[in-house]
Amino acid sequence: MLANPIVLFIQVMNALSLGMSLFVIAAGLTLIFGVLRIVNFAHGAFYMVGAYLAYTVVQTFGDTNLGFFLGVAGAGLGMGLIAFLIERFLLTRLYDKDPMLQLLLTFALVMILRDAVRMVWGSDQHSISTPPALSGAVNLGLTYYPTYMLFLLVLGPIVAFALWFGIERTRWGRIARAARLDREMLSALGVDVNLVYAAVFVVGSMLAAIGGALAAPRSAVDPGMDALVIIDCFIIVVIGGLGSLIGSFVGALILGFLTIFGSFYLQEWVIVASYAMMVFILILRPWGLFGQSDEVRH
Amino acid sequence: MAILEIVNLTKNFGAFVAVRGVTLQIEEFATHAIIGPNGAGKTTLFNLISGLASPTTGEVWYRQQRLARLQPHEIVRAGMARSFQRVNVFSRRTAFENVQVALIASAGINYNFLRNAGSLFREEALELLRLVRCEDEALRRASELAYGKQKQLELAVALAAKPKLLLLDEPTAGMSIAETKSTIGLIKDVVADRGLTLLFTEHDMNVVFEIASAISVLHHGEIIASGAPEDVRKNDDVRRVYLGQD
Amino acid sequence: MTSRPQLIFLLAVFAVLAVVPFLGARYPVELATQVMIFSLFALSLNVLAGQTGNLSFGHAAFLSIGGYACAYFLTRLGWPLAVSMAGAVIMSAAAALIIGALCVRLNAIYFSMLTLAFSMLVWAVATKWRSITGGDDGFVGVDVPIYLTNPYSFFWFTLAVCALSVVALWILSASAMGHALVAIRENPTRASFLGMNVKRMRLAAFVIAGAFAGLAGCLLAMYVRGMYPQTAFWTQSGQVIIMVLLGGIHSFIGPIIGAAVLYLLEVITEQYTEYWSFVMGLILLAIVMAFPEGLVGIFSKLRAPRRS
Amino acid sequence: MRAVGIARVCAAIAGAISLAAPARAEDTIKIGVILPISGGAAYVGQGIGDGVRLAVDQINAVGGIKGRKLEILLRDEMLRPDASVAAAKELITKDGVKFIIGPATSATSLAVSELAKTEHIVNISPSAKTEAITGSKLHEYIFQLAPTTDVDGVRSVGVLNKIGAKSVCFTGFDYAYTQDWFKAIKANMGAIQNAGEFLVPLNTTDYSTVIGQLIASSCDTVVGTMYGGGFIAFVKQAAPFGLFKTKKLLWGANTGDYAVAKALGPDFPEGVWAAASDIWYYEGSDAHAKYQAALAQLQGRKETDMWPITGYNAVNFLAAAIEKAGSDDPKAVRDALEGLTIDSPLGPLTVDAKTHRANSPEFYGQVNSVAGSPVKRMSPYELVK
Repeated sequence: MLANPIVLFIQVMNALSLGMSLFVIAAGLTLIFGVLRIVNFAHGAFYMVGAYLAYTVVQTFGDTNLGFFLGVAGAGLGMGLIAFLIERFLLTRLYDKDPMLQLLLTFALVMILRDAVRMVWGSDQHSISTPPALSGAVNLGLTYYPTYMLFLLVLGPIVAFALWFGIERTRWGRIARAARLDREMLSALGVDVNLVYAAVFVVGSMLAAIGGALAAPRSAVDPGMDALVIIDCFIIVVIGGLGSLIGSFVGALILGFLTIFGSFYLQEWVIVASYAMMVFILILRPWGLFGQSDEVRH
Repeated sequence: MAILEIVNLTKNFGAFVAVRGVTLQIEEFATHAIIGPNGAGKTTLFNLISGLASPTTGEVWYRQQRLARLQPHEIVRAGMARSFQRVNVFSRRTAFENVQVALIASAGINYNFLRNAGSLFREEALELLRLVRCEDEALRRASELAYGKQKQLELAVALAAKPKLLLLDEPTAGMSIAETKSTIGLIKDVVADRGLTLLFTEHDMNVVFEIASAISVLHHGEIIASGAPEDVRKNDDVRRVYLGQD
Repeated sequence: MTSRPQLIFLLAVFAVLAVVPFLGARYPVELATQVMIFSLFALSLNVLAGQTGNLSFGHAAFLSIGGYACAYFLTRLGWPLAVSMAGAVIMSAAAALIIGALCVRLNAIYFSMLTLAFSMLVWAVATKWRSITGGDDGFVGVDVPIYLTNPYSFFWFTLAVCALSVVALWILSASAMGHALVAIRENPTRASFLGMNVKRMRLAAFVIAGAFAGLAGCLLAMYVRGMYPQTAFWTQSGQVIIMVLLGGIHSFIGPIIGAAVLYLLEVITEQYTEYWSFVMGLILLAIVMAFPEGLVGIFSKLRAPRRS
Repeated sequence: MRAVGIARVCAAIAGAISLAAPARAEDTIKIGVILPISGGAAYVGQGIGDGVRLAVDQINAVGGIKGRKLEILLRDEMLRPDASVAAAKELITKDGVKFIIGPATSATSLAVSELAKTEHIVNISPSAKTEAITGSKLHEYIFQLAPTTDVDGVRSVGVLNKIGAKSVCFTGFDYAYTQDWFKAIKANMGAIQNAGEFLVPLNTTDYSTVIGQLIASSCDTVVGTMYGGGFIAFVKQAAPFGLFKTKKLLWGANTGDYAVAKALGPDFPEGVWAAASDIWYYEGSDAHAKYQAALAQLQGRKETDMWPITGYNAVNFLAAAIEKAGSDDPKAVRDALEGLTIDSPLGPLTVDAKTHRANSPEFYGQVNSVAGSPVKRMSPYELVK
């Protein structure tokens, strides 16, 4: 069936679109790990909170273009605020403690947020419609393709570029990169490292929430949506290389292609294939495709 | 007869060459010092010999055994033990436990899951602690000991491996004058008593000339002179690049 | 890891457990059985986390492998109990040997991630391999030997298995190997320069941990009379990590306390509120924030040599 | 919220202390109810729980059963079979529960049924459809109310014939319900062509591939099983590709229900053939109207969902059986249940004495926009018995 160029084209586009929507979420996880060295198991829960926040905003402003983009923005800002509070009042007290405590904290956040969304939004299924401007399909010459998926496909590289620019080309980015390497040295130089940490955690969490809001028009908003996305994110950041932005970008594309073409050839067995791939890549290149190999082995 | 033979050893870190074509023989029972300015590649050379890093090219022979690319534990089993420039002990354990576990490893019973370790090698461990003058601190955590004591403890840990060749990376670094003095005496005694070959790096020239029977000078990763202390002291190159800067 | 106060504590725990069946109510017997199984599971993880310093994010894989193997041997193959249990332990140990050989080469977070990947692979296979595992419906109906169908006899059986396991792990912990493993946890580089093959020691610990997790899985399968893919899901691995970290990795009894506290809290909160996950999260948060040294710190004091 | 949490913890600790204390005086009949309360299927648990509450309230309002009131003990199944079993054990051994309603899904229901068998506890599975519950795993104490996949299969083929399907392709979550239902349809569909089966893992989030395969398939009708959030995601992803314009759709898994229709709103594809065990707009009987009004009051909305009726019937079966048996002895109640008939909101229901299955009817119809209704609903629909 893939011999048909139109079918092949659509599946390639699907893979790119899926990869890019996953990238937005995974980028946040890798950013937080890269600088704070925290494995944030709550990242999936942040994604879920983002989707719910977007739902509320859209309910308030209606299923309009404006409503949707306010929803995405609201998800980012709302989760950013929550993340800021988590960082200021909880995480910051654990930085110089055993890293195990940070892990426990993120587990606690998963448990709390899972029920918190039910307390606030109930147990019902919710859904956000695709905004009018992005619904339907556009003619790409070869075939029609859903506008919203095209939107996600284009958005991924933009987010990637923005993050790259922020990290590589701005003062804040330089500080964040330095904070990753040597925290004490930076504070000795008079940089408020805590603020850098807070900023990175907030930005990373916002990406999860924005990813959740962007996923909402293609999925349901329900209390179980966090459990599998976190594993997808782990697959991406791990095969890309922990802490590597470009790695996550490539990792997301790999997972996108694997999911789409894996489902094509393997149907429901794709589930085994994606974990087998993660295992395989980690065995061959434990530090991931773009990670640094120096701290992997003893 | 050479106990350790280093042949054309090179280590690159990317474009940076940390050790360049080092060829060196360490005679049995010698006390051989490697000196050189900071960044000369002394610690890298040690890491290559002891298996912590693997060389880009070149070989290391210990008696007729090829060492390069062996794992550290295999090299230790062959009869070589080392200390680190920055103290490297089990800091949450007591001094006694540090030496005890080293003895367990040395005896090769670290897979024995039935033998209670409570008072295993008690006498030997205390003996070693006495040797390095840490017997009073036996039950204190390593992290609570003074820096000099920790270095001495690490010497005991290294000796517990019952080495023939001992590598000491800056054995007196960070010590007070008194501690340095006592450590020099200690090292001399231990080497003589146990019939060891000693390879060490040191930045303190007094220590070097006090202990060393042979000296090699490392500069920018290369050996620029090697021989008896008096010869090296007189060597013009060494004077120029190394002693001259002092 | 081991110390006299802990030994006394363990003896006291077993003494209390031995009294439970005589309370006259069945529920405490059921609850104690569940807590024992999860304590054994947590204890098995601590062979890895506490003794070699590697935090596995996928330990539930071995719980489920042991459980499925046990269920399959007992029910489909009709093997006797002892053979089935031994078989289940061997299966999970063998799986741990293969998975471990690939994982112990890695450090810290990379080790954790690879173990997580393997456990999700086990989960996916358990979901798909319908002929053996029953797929997502699970392996329903395990043929437990008739003499263990009574909850009281199963309690005594579990108690005996757990007691023997605790004794075995205690001996290991106090042994030359146990000390060597602790040395590896604290400073793998130094340990390798004592002449220890760190990777192989880690692998040994990984296999031991997998074997005891498999044993716990076997008990779980018999107790629940079934085995399900969810047992291998990452949340189950997360739960046992919480148990171990809560109790403290530096002591032998820590994981037992952590497992008992967490499991009982969960059971109790669940009876009083549908938002049990929220309450459990808050409790965990409170412990993490209020005792930054954690229960870890409190319990490790038991271990540290005391001078009066 | 925090205060509530702390108060609950205090209560919990107090409860723990009283754990080993002897049970309170027996003046109520306790019914253990195990349902999904957390996670993606929480809406199902909410619905069934509402039905259980409504029935219990009504029975208690008229004095209970022979003067004894019913008491609900609700536990979360967490969609985990082992957790369901642990919850059931707690209910049985701590609270002395002799009757369990639930759990909701096939896997959890099978697990708890296994326990009911050994503990001799009456277990009514209200909503799970898998054959195995009263098929290969049938025992004396398990009763299944929802029509099984075999029944669904026959009824679905009726719909396929009605809409003139010539060739069907199958899609859905890869789990027991899907496989059982498809098997039953294939066994009964006669001349209708099978154009292929395209499954996805349970709880998949991206359906692009399978959507492409369905569009490329030669079938004229798609039979599918994604439910809840999965159905919502599938529909929203398939719509822009025009799947609903080119193929007819017959969907299982209670897609005719309020829950997904409400969530999807205008995005719900027009013309899907679906089923539901109850609909709020059924006007065929006074009994249903009365039930629906009471439920609407309990749920606080006019559009009630389909899940409550399963729990409602389960409680009423149990109550009638206890009444008939004249005791709450599980064995007597079990005997009473066999062949028992009750008047449900949708007419008389009977539990078959041999198969332990009830002849529950279901609504089949085509989901469409209906003037005056804020959500899409089945129109036309029929009650299939």
